Formats: sequence, structure tokens, C-alpha cells
Amino acid sequence: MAIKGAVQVEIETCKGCELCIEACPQDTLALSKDINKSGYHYAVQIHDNCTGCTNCALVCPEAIITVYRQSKKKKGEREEVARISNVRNNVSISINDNDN
Amino acid sequence: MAIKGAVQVEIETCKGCELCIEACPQDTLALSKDINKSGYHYAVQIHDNCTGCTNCALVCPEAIITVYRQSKKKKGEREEVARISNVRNNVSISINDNDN
Amino acid sequence: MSEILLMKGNEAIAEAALRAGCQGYFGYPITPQSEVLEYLSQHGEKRGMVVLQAESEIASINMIYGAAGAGARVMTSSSSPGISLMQEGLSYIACAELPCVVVNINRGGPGLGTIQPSQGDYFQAVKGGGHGDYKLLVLAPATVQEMADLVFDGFDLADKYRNPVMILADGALGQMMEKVAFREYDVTKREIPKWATTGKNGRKERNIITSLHIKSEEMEKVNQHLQKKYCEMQEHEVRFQEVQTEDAEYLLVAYGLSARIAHKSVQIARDNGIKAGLLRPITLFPFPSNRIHTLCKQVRAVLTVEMNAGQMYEDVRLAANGVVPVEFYGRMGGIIPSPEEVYERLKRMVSPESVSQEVKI
Amino acid sequence: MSEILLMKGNEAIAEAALRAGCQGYFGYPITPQSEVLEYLSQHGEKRGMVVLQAESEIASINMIYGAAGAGARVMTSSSSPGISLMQEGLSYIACAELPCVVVNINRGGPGLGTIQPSQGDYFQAVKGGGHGDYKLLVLAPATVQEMADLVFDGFDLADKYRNPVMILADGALGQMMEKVAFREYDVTKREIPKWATTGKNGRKERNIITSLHIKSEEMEKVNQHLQKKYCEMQEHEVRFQEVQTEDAEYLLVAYGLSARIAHKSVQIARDNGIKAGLLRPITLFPFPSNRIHTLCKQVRAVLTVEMNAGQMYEDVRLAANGVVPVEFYGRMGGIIPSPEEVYERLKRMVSPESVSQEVKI
Amino acid sequence: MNATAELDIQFKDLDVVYERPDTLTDARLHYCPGCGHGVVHRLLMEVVEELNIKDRTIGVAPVGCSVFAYNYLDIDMQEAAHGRASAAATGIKRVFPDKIVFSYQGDGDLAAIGTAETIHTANRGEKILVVFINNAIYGMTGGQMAPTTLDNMKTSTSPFGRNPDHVGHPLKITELLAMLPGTYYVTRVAVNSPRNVRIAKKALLKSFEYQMQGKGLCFVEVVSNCPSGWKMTPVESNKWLEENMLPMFPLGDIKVPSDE
Amino acid sequence: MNATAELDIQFKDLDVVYERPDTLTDARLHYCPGCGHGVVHRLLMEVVEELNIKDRTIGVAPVGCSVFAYNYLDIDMQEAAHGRASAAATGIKRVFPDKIVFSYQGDGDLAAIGTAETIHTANRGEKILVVFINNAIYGMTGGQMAPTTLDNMKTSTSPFGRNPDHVGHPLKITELLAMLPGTYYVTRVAVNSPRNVRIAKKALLKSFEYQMQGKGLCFVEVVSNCPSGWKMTPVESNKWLEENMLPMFPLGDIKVPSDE
Amino acid sequence: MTKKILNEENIFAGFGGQGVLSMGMMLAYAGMIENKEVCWMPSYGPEMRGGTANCIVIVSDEQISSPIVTKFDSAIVLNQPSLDKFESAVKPDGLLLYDSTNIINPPTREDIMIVPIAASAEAMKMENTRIMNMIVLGGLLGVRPIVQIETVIEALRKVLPERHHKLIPLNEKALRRGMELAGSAAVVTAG
Amino acid sequence: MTKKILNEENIFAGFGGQGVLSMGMMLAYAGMIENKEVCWMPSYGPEMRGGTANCIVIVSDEQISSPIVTKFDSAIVLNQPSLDKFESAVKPDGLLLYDSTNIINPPTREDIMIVPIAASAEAMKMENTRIMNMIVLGGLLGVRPIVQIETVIEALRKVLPERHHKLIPLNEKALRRGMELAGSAAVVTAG
Ligand SMILES: Cc1ncc(C[n+]2csc(CCOP(=O)(O)OP(=O)(O)O)c2C)c(N)n1
Ligand SMILES: Cc1ncc(C[n+]2csc(CCOP(=O)(O)OP(=O)(O)O)c2C)c(N)n1
Ligand code: SF4
Ligand code: SF4
Ligand code: SF4
Ligand code: SF4
Ligand code: SF4
Ligand code: SF4
Ligand SMILES: [Mg+2]
Ligand SMILES: [Mg+2]
Repeated sequence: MAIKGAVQVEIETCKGCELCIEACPQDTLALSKDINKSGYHYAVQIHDNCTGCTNCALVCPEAIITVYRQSKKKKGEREEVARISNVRNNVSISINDNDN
Repeated sequence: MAIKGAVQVEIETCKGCELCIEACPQDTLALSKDINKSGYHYAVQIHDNCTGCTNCALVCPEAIITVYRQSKKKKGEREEVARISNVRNNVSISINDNDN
Repeated sequence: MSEILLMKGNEAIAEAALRAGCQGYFGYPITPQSEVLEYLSQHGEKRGMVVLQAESEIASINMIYGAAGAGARVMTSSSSPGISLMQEGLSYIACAELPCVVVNINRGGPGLGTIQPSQGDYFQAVKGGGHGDYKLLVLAPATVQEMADLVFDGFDLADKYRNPVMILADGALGQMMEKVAFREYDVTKREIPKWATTGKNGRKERNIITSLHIKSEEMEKVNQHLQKKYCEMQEHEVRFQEVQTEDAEYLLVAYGLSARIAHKSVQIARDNGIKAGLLRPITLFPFPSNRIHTLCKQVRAVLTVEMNAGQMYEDVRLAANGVVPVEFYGRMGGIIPSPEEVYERLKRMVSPESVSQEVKI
Repeated sequence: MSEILLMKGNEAIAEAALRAGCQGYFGYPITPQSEVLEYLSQHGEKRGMVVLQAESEIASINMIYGAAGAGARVMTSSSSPGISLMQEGLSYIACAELPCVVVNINRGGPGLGTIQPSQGDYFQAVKGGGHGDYKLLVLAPATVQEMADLVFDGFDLADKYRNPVMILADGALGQMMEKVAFREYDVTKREIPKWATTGKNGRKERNIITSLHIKSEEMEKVNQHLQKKYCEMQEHEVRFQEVQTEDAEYLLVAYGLSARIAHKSVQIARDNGIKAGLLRPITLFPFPSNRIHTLCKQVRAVLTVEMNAGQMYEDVRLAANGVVPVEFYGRMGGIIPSPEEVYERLKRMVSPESVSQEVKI
Repeated sequence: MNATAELDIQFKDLDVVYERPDTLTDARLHYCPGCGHGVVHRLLMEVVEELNIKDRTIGVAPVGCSVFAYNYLDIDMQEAAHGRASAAATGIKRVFPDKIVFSYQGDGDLAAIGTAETIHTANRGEKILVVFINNAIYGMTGGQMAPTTLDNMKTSTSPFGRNPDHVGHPLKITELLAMLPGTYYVTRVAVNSPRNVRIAKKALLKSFEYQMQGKGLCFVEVVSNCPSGWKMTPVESNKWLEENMLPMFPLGDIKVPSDE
Repeated sequence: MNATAELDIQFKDLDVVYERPDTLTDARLHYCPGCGHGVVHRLLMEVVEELNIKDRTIGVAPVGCSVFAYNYLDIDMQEAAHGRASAAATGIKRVFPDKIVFSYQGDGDLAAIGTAETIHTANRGEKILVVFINNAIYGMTGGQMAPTTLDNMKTSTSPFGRNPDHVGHPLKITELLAMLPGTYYVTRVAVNSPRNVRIAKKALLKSFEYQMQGKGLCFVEVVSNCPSGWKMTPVESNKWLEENMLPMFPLGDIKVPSDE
Repeated sequence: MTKKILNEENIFAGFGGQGVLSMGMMLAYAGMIENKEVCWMPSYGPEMRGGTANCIVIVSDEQISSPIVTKFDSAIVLNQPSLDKFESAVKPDGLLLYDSTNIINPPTREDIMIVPIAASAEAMKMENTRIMNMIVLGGLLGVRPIVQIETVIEALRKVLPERHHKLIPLNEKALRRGMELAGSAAVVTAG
Repeated sequence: MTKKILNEENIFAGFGGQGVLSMGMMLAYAGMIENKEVCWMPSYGPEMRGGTANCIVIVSDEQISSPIVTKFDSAIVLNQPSLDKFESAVKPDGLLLYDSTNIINPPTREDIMIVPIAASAEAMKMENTRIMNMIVLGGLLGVRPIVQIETVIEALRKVLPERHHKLIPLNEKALRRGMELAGSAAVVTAG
């Protein structure tokens, strides 16, 4: 099944506040087990059930979530997505479900 | 006919604002033609129709009107009236009806 | 120069502000300077100036902050207690380096005091009544003509140094009428400064007006920059007037109204064979210390005359630096000394047996 | 002396106020002194002190006016921008002669500046940031122990002279912890002053607290009375500490935290064969001018050390009155100088070829 | 028309039914002829006298025409900085809660420069009385616009009439204060007629009584005149007040105690 | 429970539906994790971007946690003295009425020390937007009581809980402002949920639009959190906000334009 | 008495509302028109109506240093308190001119010129109490021709708003009447 | 290394929230109990949460003049930025003690004593991350016996509110564990 949506989080800027996690109706997100340079566990997408509803991005105080959705345009009409630098992309992520 | 009421104005303190005159339902008061030491025409009682209603005293900003009323007590029971110094009492007064 | 008019000092300030292209005036009534706001309420709007009666002096000075920060030429005015309320705002404005003119028509303090004229706010104006190391550029007019002239100069100096300029005059100067002629002044010359928050309007970098530098290292740099600027003012902007100092053996130092009184005292002294002279600082900061120091080497003694308990007196003593005795004559609480009493004080200083040895420390 | 405690300077002030029988505290939060209000919010009420967080510093100082005028022993505290907002109120309090203690935990200015420690408010405290001729009695602690001690003394002095007392300390002194022991203090000794507006309560004459004297003659009398009082303070209340001044050839003058740093610099200097000494003013007004003048005659040069651009420096120069060169070393913007850099500056002054001839004017 | 009259009244047959309260000093008021400040001063002192609280009442005068109020009220008084009378009153009442404390403030003082202190004193529910003399102008400084100046009203700083597009409409601060839970009793009175004077006195009386009972803040706005500032005779000013001020500032209780 | 997941998403097949607005700078926010200030910053800049007014918008930052707002908003900005942001904004707007001006202020800034400026800016009907971040606490100075601190709420200066007998009840300044004729649009929003964020954005959008049309003062209160000051996790704080703040500060429009 | 170099230091004093300040101002204005140096210094009272008012007016051929003087060439006083206050402040050989209508205790100095004018009474006669001050000013100029009457009238024309220009003839009449009165006044002392 | 007259100037540095300030405070408190002169000086950051925190603690037999020192006898650092900042500020022959769990680039100086302690890891093992700072403090006291461990525990008893006294045994354990760790630590350099 082609995914409907996806998110990217700027890992180094994330403060692990979990508001995005709380806001996601799909439980798509979770905190990583790793910490970033500032010492925070950061949010990551752990399931491919994202609908691209943007809820997570709306509540993120750091404005670091980019939300994608399956294009309604046909292939070729689509523009290339720009803002995917500055995030650790497609890495294997350890998720830490503990509150801390 | 015995008078019902009367007022005394501290002439030297009066500023001739005429609020007492305006407030008197009996038209008992008027401004003098003379001026006091401060240069004001002062209020005086010109008719003996005062009812002692205290209206004039109520509106006087200088708190210089003493209002008297016919005693309900019998003679002998009455106390002597104290605060009549500091007013020019029972003098022949020239009244100036002009607004100025 | 245009037509000669008869005007109150306060009105001259207001009219000069209009002619100097002042774009905004924000103020709150207080005696003896309410005429500034009243005059501008009458004439400002139709001549294109924004005039707003604020809810307080604190609001006024912070409106000035905003409008000056956005690049407008602006002015406020008040008198002693109202100026005290502006001290936080003035410290912010000085640190954010915003040009503006602030007028203090000094009345007798401390506290509510009296509305009579005084020079009791010298320290506040010159040493800094607000917190931190900053300086206002302080101009002290002595005539109604100067009340007008120093407004023009004040706006120019404010722009030149990005610094608040205070015009410090006592209540009598605000209330008295004299002849005044307003200079021709080309208001179109002034442009909105590049640093102003006008909206980015195509600019790449945004402009920010702030006085916050949370890191000490940065804040120290800001302070050093400010201090450098103040040194430059000290070098280039000192102004004063001298009267018969060439051969003076006794020097009077006084500013504003006191200087005019001292001027007459000098005349009386000369009439009585005493070689007196007068130095009148026009800029209180920067202070004419060097010139006073030079004169100190020439004279036998210095008398500072003020309508206060001895404030500029300290700056005169600092300038003298011990080379000559410096004495003080002052009246307080709104009393203006007469030329005669100043002369009497001068005579006491001159006759050696009575020269006071006391140095007020 | 009671038990020895480890406390922040701010807490020591709060605790001392409680023990000194302070009846009311009114204040508004600001770093680096919010601990005073916080400590008192915790402990004040149950120990019988009225503690109220006001809506602003302006409200605070005017609540102080009211409560002090009614005869209560009261205190407020703030830091630089907040103290600037109190200048009108302080001028009123000084003129109405109300005893109270006002604490300024000085941070780096001007403007919003930084929250790091500074001594940039010396002029404001000592010369009078408000309008008119008035003086605060200004106490400058250098240790947490003194933060406590000077609160007790401050209240007593305030009562003695019917004058506001300012405790001026930098942010580091407020934030650091040291040992402190609180003196025994008999709070019952203080009576409600006779002049206070307590309600007439049988008194024939009513009591009035005012700073308004609309007639110049009266206002001048009030001013003369105040000036006389300030002279008395100058005569009786000067306090300072000396370190190794007996044989000193170089004198350091510094107050508060700077003095502790200068103290260490003196030790370094002595270790390096330079006969340095330190005078630490504890009262900034009245200033130890006479003692400094005397020492000036003994030493070769004076170095003033401050965390500002040179403020007390002027008072030191006034005291020196030209008998010896006075130099200055300062850091700004929240930077605390290190003992080593002060020593380096001292060395420059000592080695004659590099002695700066400039006199900052 | 000039008339001459001779009245010879035998005062000793009469009882005094109204006289100057003893709690007013003998000092001559410095107010302009017909100024409402004098009436309010008198009422305050009558109430203080009647409640027998002269010995424990402390008043706070503002900066405004009534800056000298302490010269007239024979009680202990303080003169506070412009706009800060309620803060000073708070200071007094907090340290000495048994005292009866009131502040007395003009519209410039209370509703312009002192707005923050007014709002917060009320919001905290300080147990004091605030008397607010609204004469729609800055009397003392010579007739400048006040926050309560009426639309189109001319003053020295609104020489073409108050322009609401420029400076907004009159600030009805009393209505705002009534909304705050901290206020206990909020009312608006006037002293332009005998009837209104009587009502005003009652409001002051109630307020002091509430304070004696330890209730929260009482706020009495007195719509007053300023013949000098308004450039009218006193009689004209009271008429103008009735016709222009009262429609904007209607008289009556705005908030009455909920626990009564 | 720890889980490990591997997701390999082909972003190039997807369209961006939400991204950081360009009008935010790249600077990392200094706010505590989960603090609502960040959300409001973003919304403001989204609206400025959408309305294409970036080039003529000037913001005024307060003293409070958002003192550094100018580091994040890529527009011209001023940092005003504590409580005076609305006065500074007035100054700007008055001299340059064509600019779009807003102030951004916390509850201490706007409703304590700045009360007078707030009320009078509103009463004059200054044509600006005032954004009011109500987090019921002084965040920046370390969690002291604010005018909007809830009854019984513990802060560092109300360690036993806010005692309304002592300091009064929370000040609902927004309701007061709505009463002033000078305010054009007054609303209360929150940013604690996606839905509320959407509503908040709309309120900001409307306000800027009104300003572009030259209408009077718009006032947007944002009920926000302060996880640090409240001593909660961000998630807890948003829940606490919902349960405790909103009953006291109910969301919704308080005053809507009468001429629409 | 008239110096070559004109330097006239005058004080005008009376009740607030008697037109003391504007009388002084008209003199200053006229001086300015005649190209003299002028200075008008009010003693501004408490921030309130009523009470006494006074102003110092200096008209001089030379630059005016101190606007504050304690001894006057002329004192023009309109009520008793002002007379009591300023009689002693007149320089020897100076002038004391007063409104005799309002003053009960006349001045007593013998070393100065004393000129009483019944200005208020005269103004009543002229049926406009407002012009009392112009009568007094006319009186002063009658004794000390500091400026020309014509210049005062020119000054009035400049100062008064157009709509009040109809009052100028009345003012002129008052000025001239004052001059006459002063001329014929019983000069009590001429030291 | 131990002077006759004790005068220890220490800096404690790390992230806010790591307990850096309270660790220093406990040392100061203990010093006070042992009748020494003490001074604890925090470097207080912006009025906001997070960021780095540090404090200078001086424990001395003599009166402390300057509370500000730029060179330290010991630096105790709990994160990388602090290590980077303070490594150079240790006096020659001084001590640099750090939490090796959190630090990637270890110190490089060769003229000082360097003691790494895996305090965070150890705290995890002890199932309470809050006591990390006590492990570090124990470590410090292991190397530099500025005060007795027992005194620190006495200090804890005084400082902690009663309801937290149940935590004291755990703290004691942490202190002692730190001491052990420091004892056995691979001292990288002893200059
Ligand atoms: C800080 C300060 N600002 C301004 C003034 C000047 N001032 C004195 S009274 C007053 C306003 C008086 O108006 P109001 O409060 O309405 O009282 P009123 O005279 O009308 O009774 C002003 C602005 C002052 N004394 N202090
Ligand atoms: C004149 C002045 N007083 C006090 C302060 C200290 N101060 C800084 S921010 C602040 C309050 C912050 O609270 P709020 O406005 O609610 O903003 P928040 O931090 O909660 O967003 C205070 C009191 C100051 N900087 N200036
Ligand atoms: S876009 Fe919606 S579904 Fe996707 S992660 Fe965000 S909140 Fe969850
Ligand atoms: S809301 Fe933003 S900052 Fe918070 S955890 Fe999610 S991505 Fe990180
Ligand atoms: S008491 Fe009544 S009737 Fe008598 S004079 Fe006064 S108002 Fe008139
Ligand atoms: S009301 Fe009083 S002051 Fe006015 S005229 Fe009557 S008596 Fe005189
Ligand atoms: S100016 Fe107005 S308020 Fe003041 S005393 Fe005169 S009439 Fe009353
Ligand atoms: S202290 Fe509170 S308001 Fe400030 S940044 Fe942190 S969470 Fe936000
Ligand atoms: Mg008024
Ligand atoms: Mg807040």
C-alpha cells in the first residue's frame, strides 16, 4: 500500500516535548532513545500510518516538523521536495517509550 | 409671623459662587453688592422665608452656611447657638442681583 | 532668520520642534511646561506633526522609544517629577541608541516640591538618573532664543550621535517671554535612518531595536561603544559662552537662568572694580572641563552659581582639580538668586579674610 | 550572634529584614533579586510580616511611601531597571523624610542590558537619580554577612535620620552563598514615630506626610533642612574598611564585590613587592572623602576599581582634589574583573613610564 | 436690579440644623468658586464625624487640585505622588489593617497616570475607600484633556474638541472596576444638587461602614464640575454637568454588595 | 518498553503540506521544551507570510520569556521596556500609520506593570494588534505569581497557593478591554491542541486583515502553558491548561466587529 | 530721569483676573515692535485659579542679562497686597503707579514718584471693566514714555485675533484716558 | 599537594538540571559545618530554563577575599561544553574530574590530574539518575579530601526537608560509590 503521508523532524532542534506525539491521532510518532546534541530525546516517525493531517506540525513549538502527503498531482507534475536537509533521514531509529 | 428658618453665611470666606442661591427653593438668598476682602460678592439672606431646608448648605463648597430652624424644643430646653462668630451678623446688606 | 516674535520659552520650543520637522510629540501635562503640549495640540496636526497626549510620562517616553526606533524625529517634554518617571525609558533609549529630544523644564524638588523654577535636576540629567552607564547630551539654554535654537541643534545632534538629547531649562525660562527668531531649516534633508525598524521593505537583514545583550561579553562591547561615543561628544560638541574672562581674576560658572543672573553680577562686580568673568556651559554634558581648567590657572578663585544645593559645582571642582579654590552659591526650592546677592557672595570670596576655606566634600 | 547559616545574599537580606522587625515588604520580581520576595513570601506571613507582590516597582515604592508614612518599618527591593522606575517615588520619600530600606541588586545596564552583576547604578544611588536635591544614605555590602548586617543598620539609620536608606549590591552578592550569622536585635525597641499618620488617636494636631511646599520660601527651608541632615550624615555616619593602608604607596579604592577582588589584587601586589593598600567605602553616601584625601597625601597614586565606566571614580577624584593622580580600572556589562587583571592595571600605574597622564574629565 | 434688604433675625430662638463639621479645619479652601471638591471634602468629614472614626482614619490626597486636601480635613493625611494614592493607601492599610483608609483622586490621577494602581488596588480587593472625583478635565494644570473628557469637549489640549478617532472615547473606569471581583461596592454619585449631595453622602457613609466591617474595596465616583477648566460660572457648570456629563456617566449604584 | 522501527519513506513521491514558514529565522528557540511561545511565533509568521506583509510589519517584543522574539521572527522588531510594548507600538503606528504593527506581551508585562499602557492603548483605539500570552505565571523570572495566576495555584511567590483574600482573583483583563469602545476585535484562543491552533491562527489572520483595513485595536489573548513554571511536562501542562485555565479563561470571541 | 540708554525694569502686580499679565505683555510686545530688547517674566502661582499675579517687564536698548530684578524703575500695582509687597521694591526716584479705586492704604514712601489712578472706577464709567488694565498701562506710558501709545495699539492689532479687532478702538480710548489721568494725577511725591 | 592552610577553589559545571549547583552547595555547606570559610558563587544564566550552569565553590581556612577566581584547584565537569570551557582554567597540578558517560572528547592537558568517572552510567545502575551529582561529589572528595563524607551527609540532613530524609542513605551510598570510583579511576595524567 502506498503511504498517505509522512513527516520529517529536524532532529537536532527537537526538544522532545512530545506534544506532537500527543497530538497525532494515528500514534505515528514516538521519542527516540538516542539523544541529540542538546541532550534531548527527539521525535521520530515510527509507523507508516501517517495521514498527513498536520496535527503534529501544528502543535510543535519549534516549527520543525515538515508534513508530506501523497501527491494528488500526477508524476512529472510534482515539484521536487525541498526542505529535507537538516534532518537525519531514513536512519534506523531506536524508540524510547518511557516518559522522561 | 415667627420665621421658620434662617441661614448665616461666613461672609469673608464666601466666594460668591451662587450655588446656594440656585439651590434655594425659596429664593431666600442673593449675592451682595459689596465685596469681601478677597474681592468676592458674597451670599446673603434677603428674605425671611427660609424654611431651614438646608439645601443651600448642602451645595455650598466652602461649608460656610449654618442653617437654623425654629426650635421644636420649648424655651429653656434650647442650647445656645455657638457658631455665629466669624460672620457679619444682622447688618444692612446691599444686594447685587447681577450675574458677575 | 525669519520674523521676530515674542514668545514664551515653552512655546518657542514647540514652534522650533515644528520647524525642525519633528514628526511626533508625545507628552503629559505638568506645570511649568504644559504649554509645549498645548501649543502643539493647537498647531501640530495641521502642520503635519503627530501630537498625542499620553496617559503618563512613562507611556510618553516609551512612545518616543517606539517612534524614534521606527526612524521618526520625535520629542517629549515634562518637568522634574515627570522626568524622574522617564528614567527607565531614557536608559533604554540611550542603550538602544535612539535619537530624540527630551525637554525638562526643571521645577523645585525633591518630591512634589514646588512649581517654581529650579536647577535641581542637573545630576539626574548629567550623571544619569537611570540605571547603568549612559549619557544624555544635555543642552542648557539661557534665553528664549536659545530655547528655540537648541531644539534645532538638539535634533541634529541626536541624529549625529544616535543619542537622546536633553534640553534642560528651569521653569522661568519656560514661562518667560522674549524675542525669538526661528532659523531657516531644511526639513527635507533628514532621511529615515538605515537602522530604523520601518518594516524590512526589501532589505535582506531585518532591523532590530533592542537594549538587551544578555551575554556579558556582548554587553561590555555595547558599553565600550557607548563610552567611545561619549568621548567623541566630549571632543567635538562642548559649547560654552564666556563673558569678560580675558582678564578675569574671579571666575563665575553658571548655566541657564543662573548664568544670566551671574552675568549681571559680573557687571556689578566690574562696576565695583572686581575683575570678574563668567563661563556659561551650554552643553552640560559634554562639560567644558578643559576650558574651565585652563581658566582656573588664570584666576584666583571660582564661584559656581546654581539654583540648587551644588550639583554642577562638582563638575567644576573636577575641572579645577585643586588648582584654585572653588566655591558655591545656590538658592533652592524655586528661589531665583538676585544678581546683587550673587555679587555679595562674590565679594566675600574676594576679600581674603572671609574666603571660606571649606571645600564641600 | 545566633547560629551560623549558609545563605544567598538575597536570602540574607530577607531574613535580616524579618529579624529587624520589618513590618511590610512590597516588591516586584526581577532577576537577580527575586529571592528576596520569594523568601519573604515563604516565611514572612507566618512571622508577622506583611508581604505583598505589587503590580510594579512604581506601586511598590508608593506602597512603601504609604506604609512608612504610617509609621511602619518597611522595605522594598529590586534591580536596576526596577530601581529606575522608583526614582520619582524615592524623591518623594526623601523629601517627605520617610524612613525605609530600598535594596538595589545592581545588574548590567543601561537598558534591559544583562542580568549579570554590575556597579553601574552608583551615580543613580549616590548623586540622586530622581529630581531635586536629595540624598539616599547608601550602604554597600561586600559579603553575605554584610548583606545581613547592613539591613539592621539600614533600618536604624533610616529611623535616626528619617531618610530612605539604599543597600546597593551587585547581582553576584545577591546570588552567592556564604556564611552568615544574624545579630540579636530587639525589635520591641522601635516605636511608631510621633510624626506618623496613624490616625489622630487623641492627638490634637494632625500628622501630615507631604513633599509639597508650593511657596518657594518654604520649599527652600525644607531643602535647607535636608541639606543640614545630609551634612550630619557626612559628619557621623561615614564608614569604610582599610586593608594594609598604613604603609601603602598605592591606594586602591573599591566597594562591594570589586573591593573583594581588589583585596586579592592587593595581596598579589604585596607578594610582588608593591606596597598596595585598599580603602573600601561601606557608605557610598556619605562618602569617606576626608579619609581618602588624607591617604592621597601619603600615596603615590590611586586606582579606583569598579564594575562600571567610572562613577565612584569622580568622588575619589573630588576627594583627592588634585594632590595625587587618580586612575580608573573598570569592567562593564556584567563582567567581573579578576584580581589578576586589576593587579596588571596596578602594575601599569606603578611603573612610571606607563603611568597614564590622562585625567578623565 | 439692585435691592436692599434688612433682615433682623433672632438666631437664639432657632436650632442649628446644619453647620460646618468640626472635622474640617478652619483653613480657607483654595478651590475656585463653586468647585465640587469642597462639597466632597465636607461630606467626607461629616461622615467621619458621624461614624466617630476621626481618630483612626487616614486619608491620602492625590496630585490634582485636591493636592492640598490635607489642609482642610482635620485627620491624619498623606499626600501621594501623582496617580499613586491608591498604592500609598494600600501600603497604609496593609500594615495597619485596623485603620480606616481612603484615597481621594481626580480623573487624571486615578484614570490616566494611575490606571495600573487603580485597577490592581481594586483587583486585590484592598479594604479601603477610593473616592474618585471625575470632572472630565485636569483642573490643577490648567484645563487639559482627561481620560474622562467628553467627546468633542474642548480643553487646552483638545482645542478643537476631543476627537474620539484620535484619542478614543471617555474612559468609564468605574464600570471596569465594578467587573473586578475585588470591588465590594461601586457607585456613581454627583454633588451638583441638594438631592445628589444627600445621595453622595449616603454612599460615602456606606463605604466607611463597609470598611469598618472589613469588607472589600469601595469605590465612589463623584461626577463633579470644574468651572474654571470648563470656562463657565459655577451655576452653568452644574447645569452643563447634568446635561452632558450624566448621560455619559449615569448616576447610581453599579455594584452592590452581594452578601448583604 | 523500547521498540525499534525502520521506516523507509520515499519523500519524493509526496507533496509538502506543512513546513516551517520562511518568515521564521533559522535560530533555535530558547524556550523550554513544549512552551507555547514557539507555536504563537510560528502562527504569527505564517499569517504575515500569507498576507504578504512581511515588508511592512513591525513587531514589538516584551520583557518576559519572549524578550528574544526578535531573534526568531524575520521582520523588523523592537524590544520594549517591561510592560511598555503597547506604548512603543503606539509610537510606531502613530508616526507611520501605513505600517502593520503588533505587540507581543506576557501576562506580567501586559496585565501587571503594563496595565495602564494596555488599557489606554485599547481605549484610544490604536490601530494595532496586541497579542497577549497568558500563561498565568512570570516565566522568565522563574515562576512568580502573575495577575492571571489561578486561585490556589502555587508559584514561587505564592508558595501556599494564590490566596484571593490576600491578592485577589485572577485579573481577566481581556474582558475589561472588550468593554472599551476603542477595541475592535477581542478574542481568546489557545494553542494546546491542533484544533485550537487552527482557531488561533484564524484570529491572528483576522486581526492583521482588520489592521490592513484601518480598523481599531485587535486583541488576541492566547491562553498558553509554562511547563517550567508550572513544574509539569509539556503534555501535562496542556492537559492542566484545558482543565484549569480554560474554565477561568474561556475560549472564544469576546467582541466581534460591529460593522461587519 | 530719562536715561540716554533706555533700560526700564517694571513690575506689574494685582489679583489674578485683573489683566496684570496681559498688560505687561502688551508693553513687552510694543517694546519689541520698537526694536528694543524685551523680557516678560511672570511669577506663575500654584497650579490653580485666583490669588495674586505679577510679572516683571524689562524694556531695554541693550541685551538683557538678568530677567530677574529686585528693584524696579516702576511698580504698577492693582490691589492692596501687591502695593504692600512692592512699594519698597521701587528704586529711589522710581515710579509707583496704582489703581486708587482698589487700594485703601496708600503708599507712604517719599523718595519715589507716586501716581494714583482711579482706573477701576474709570473702567466702570467706560462700561467695560476689562479695559481697566489698559487705562493703567496708558497711565504708565503717560509718566514714563517707554514706548509709544501707537505702538501698543499696533501690538494689540497683532496679538488680538481678528474677531476681536473691533475692541481696539475701545482699548485705544482706555490707553489715552489713562495717559490723561496720569498727567493730571495728584502726584503725591516726586523725590 | 595538600597545603597546610586549606584553600580550595573549585568549579562545578554542566547542563542545568544535572544538579551542578546543588553539588557545589553541598560542598560549601559541609565546609561550613567543618568551620571553614566558604563561598558558593553561581554563574546565573539568562532568566530561562536550560542551558549550562556552573558554580565556583571556595573552601578555605582563611577569610575569602575574591569570590571570583579564574584558575581553579579542581574543575568538576559534567558535559562536553563545560569540559571544553574549563579544561584550560585548571591550575597546573590541579584536578579535572569529569563524567565520562557524557563526554565524547576527553581532556588533553598533561600538567593536571584527570579523573574520569562514569557517574551517569553508575547512577543508572543505582536506578536513580538524580544521584549522579553525589557520585561525582564523592569522587571529588576521594581525590581531594576537602571535607569529610560524613560532613556532607550531615549537611544533607540539614538541608533536605524532613520528608526527603529517607533519601539520605541513597545519597550516602552514591557519595561512597563515587569515592571508590575515583580511587580506582584511570587517572589519565598526574602532572
Ligand atoms: C508625575 C507627574 N506628572 C504630572 C504632574 C502634573 N499634574 C498635576 S495635577 C495633574 C492632573 C490633575 O487632574 P485631575 O487628577 O483630574 O485632578 P483635578 O485637578 O481635575 O481635580 C497633573 C497632570 C505631576 N504633578 N506629576
Ligand atoms: C522594570 C522591570 N521590572 C521587572 C523586570 C523583571 N521581569 C522580567 S520578565 C518579567 C515577567 C515575565 O512574565 P510575563 O510577562 O508573564 O512573561 P512570560 O515570561 O511568562 O512569558 C519580569 C517581572 C524587568 N525586566 N524590568
Ligand atoms: S501528520 Fe498527522 S498522522 Fe502524520 S504524524 Fe503528524 S499528526 Fe500523525
Ligand atoms: S513537538 Fe516538536 S519539539 Fe516537541 S517533540 Fe515533537 S518535534 Fe520535537
Ligand atoms: S435653608 Fe433652604 S430655604 Fe433656607 S436659605 Fe437655605 S435653601 Fe433657602
Ligand atoms: S454656596 Fe457658599 S461660597 Fe457659594 S455663594 Fe453660597 S455661601 Fe458663598
Ligand atoms: S481648577 Fe477646576 S477642579 Fe480645580 S479648583 Fe478650580 S474649579 Fe475646582
Ligand atoms: S519559563 Fe515558561 S514561558 Fe518561559 S520559556 Fe519556559 S515554559 Fe515558556
Ligand atoms: Mg480632574
Ligand atoms: Mg507569563
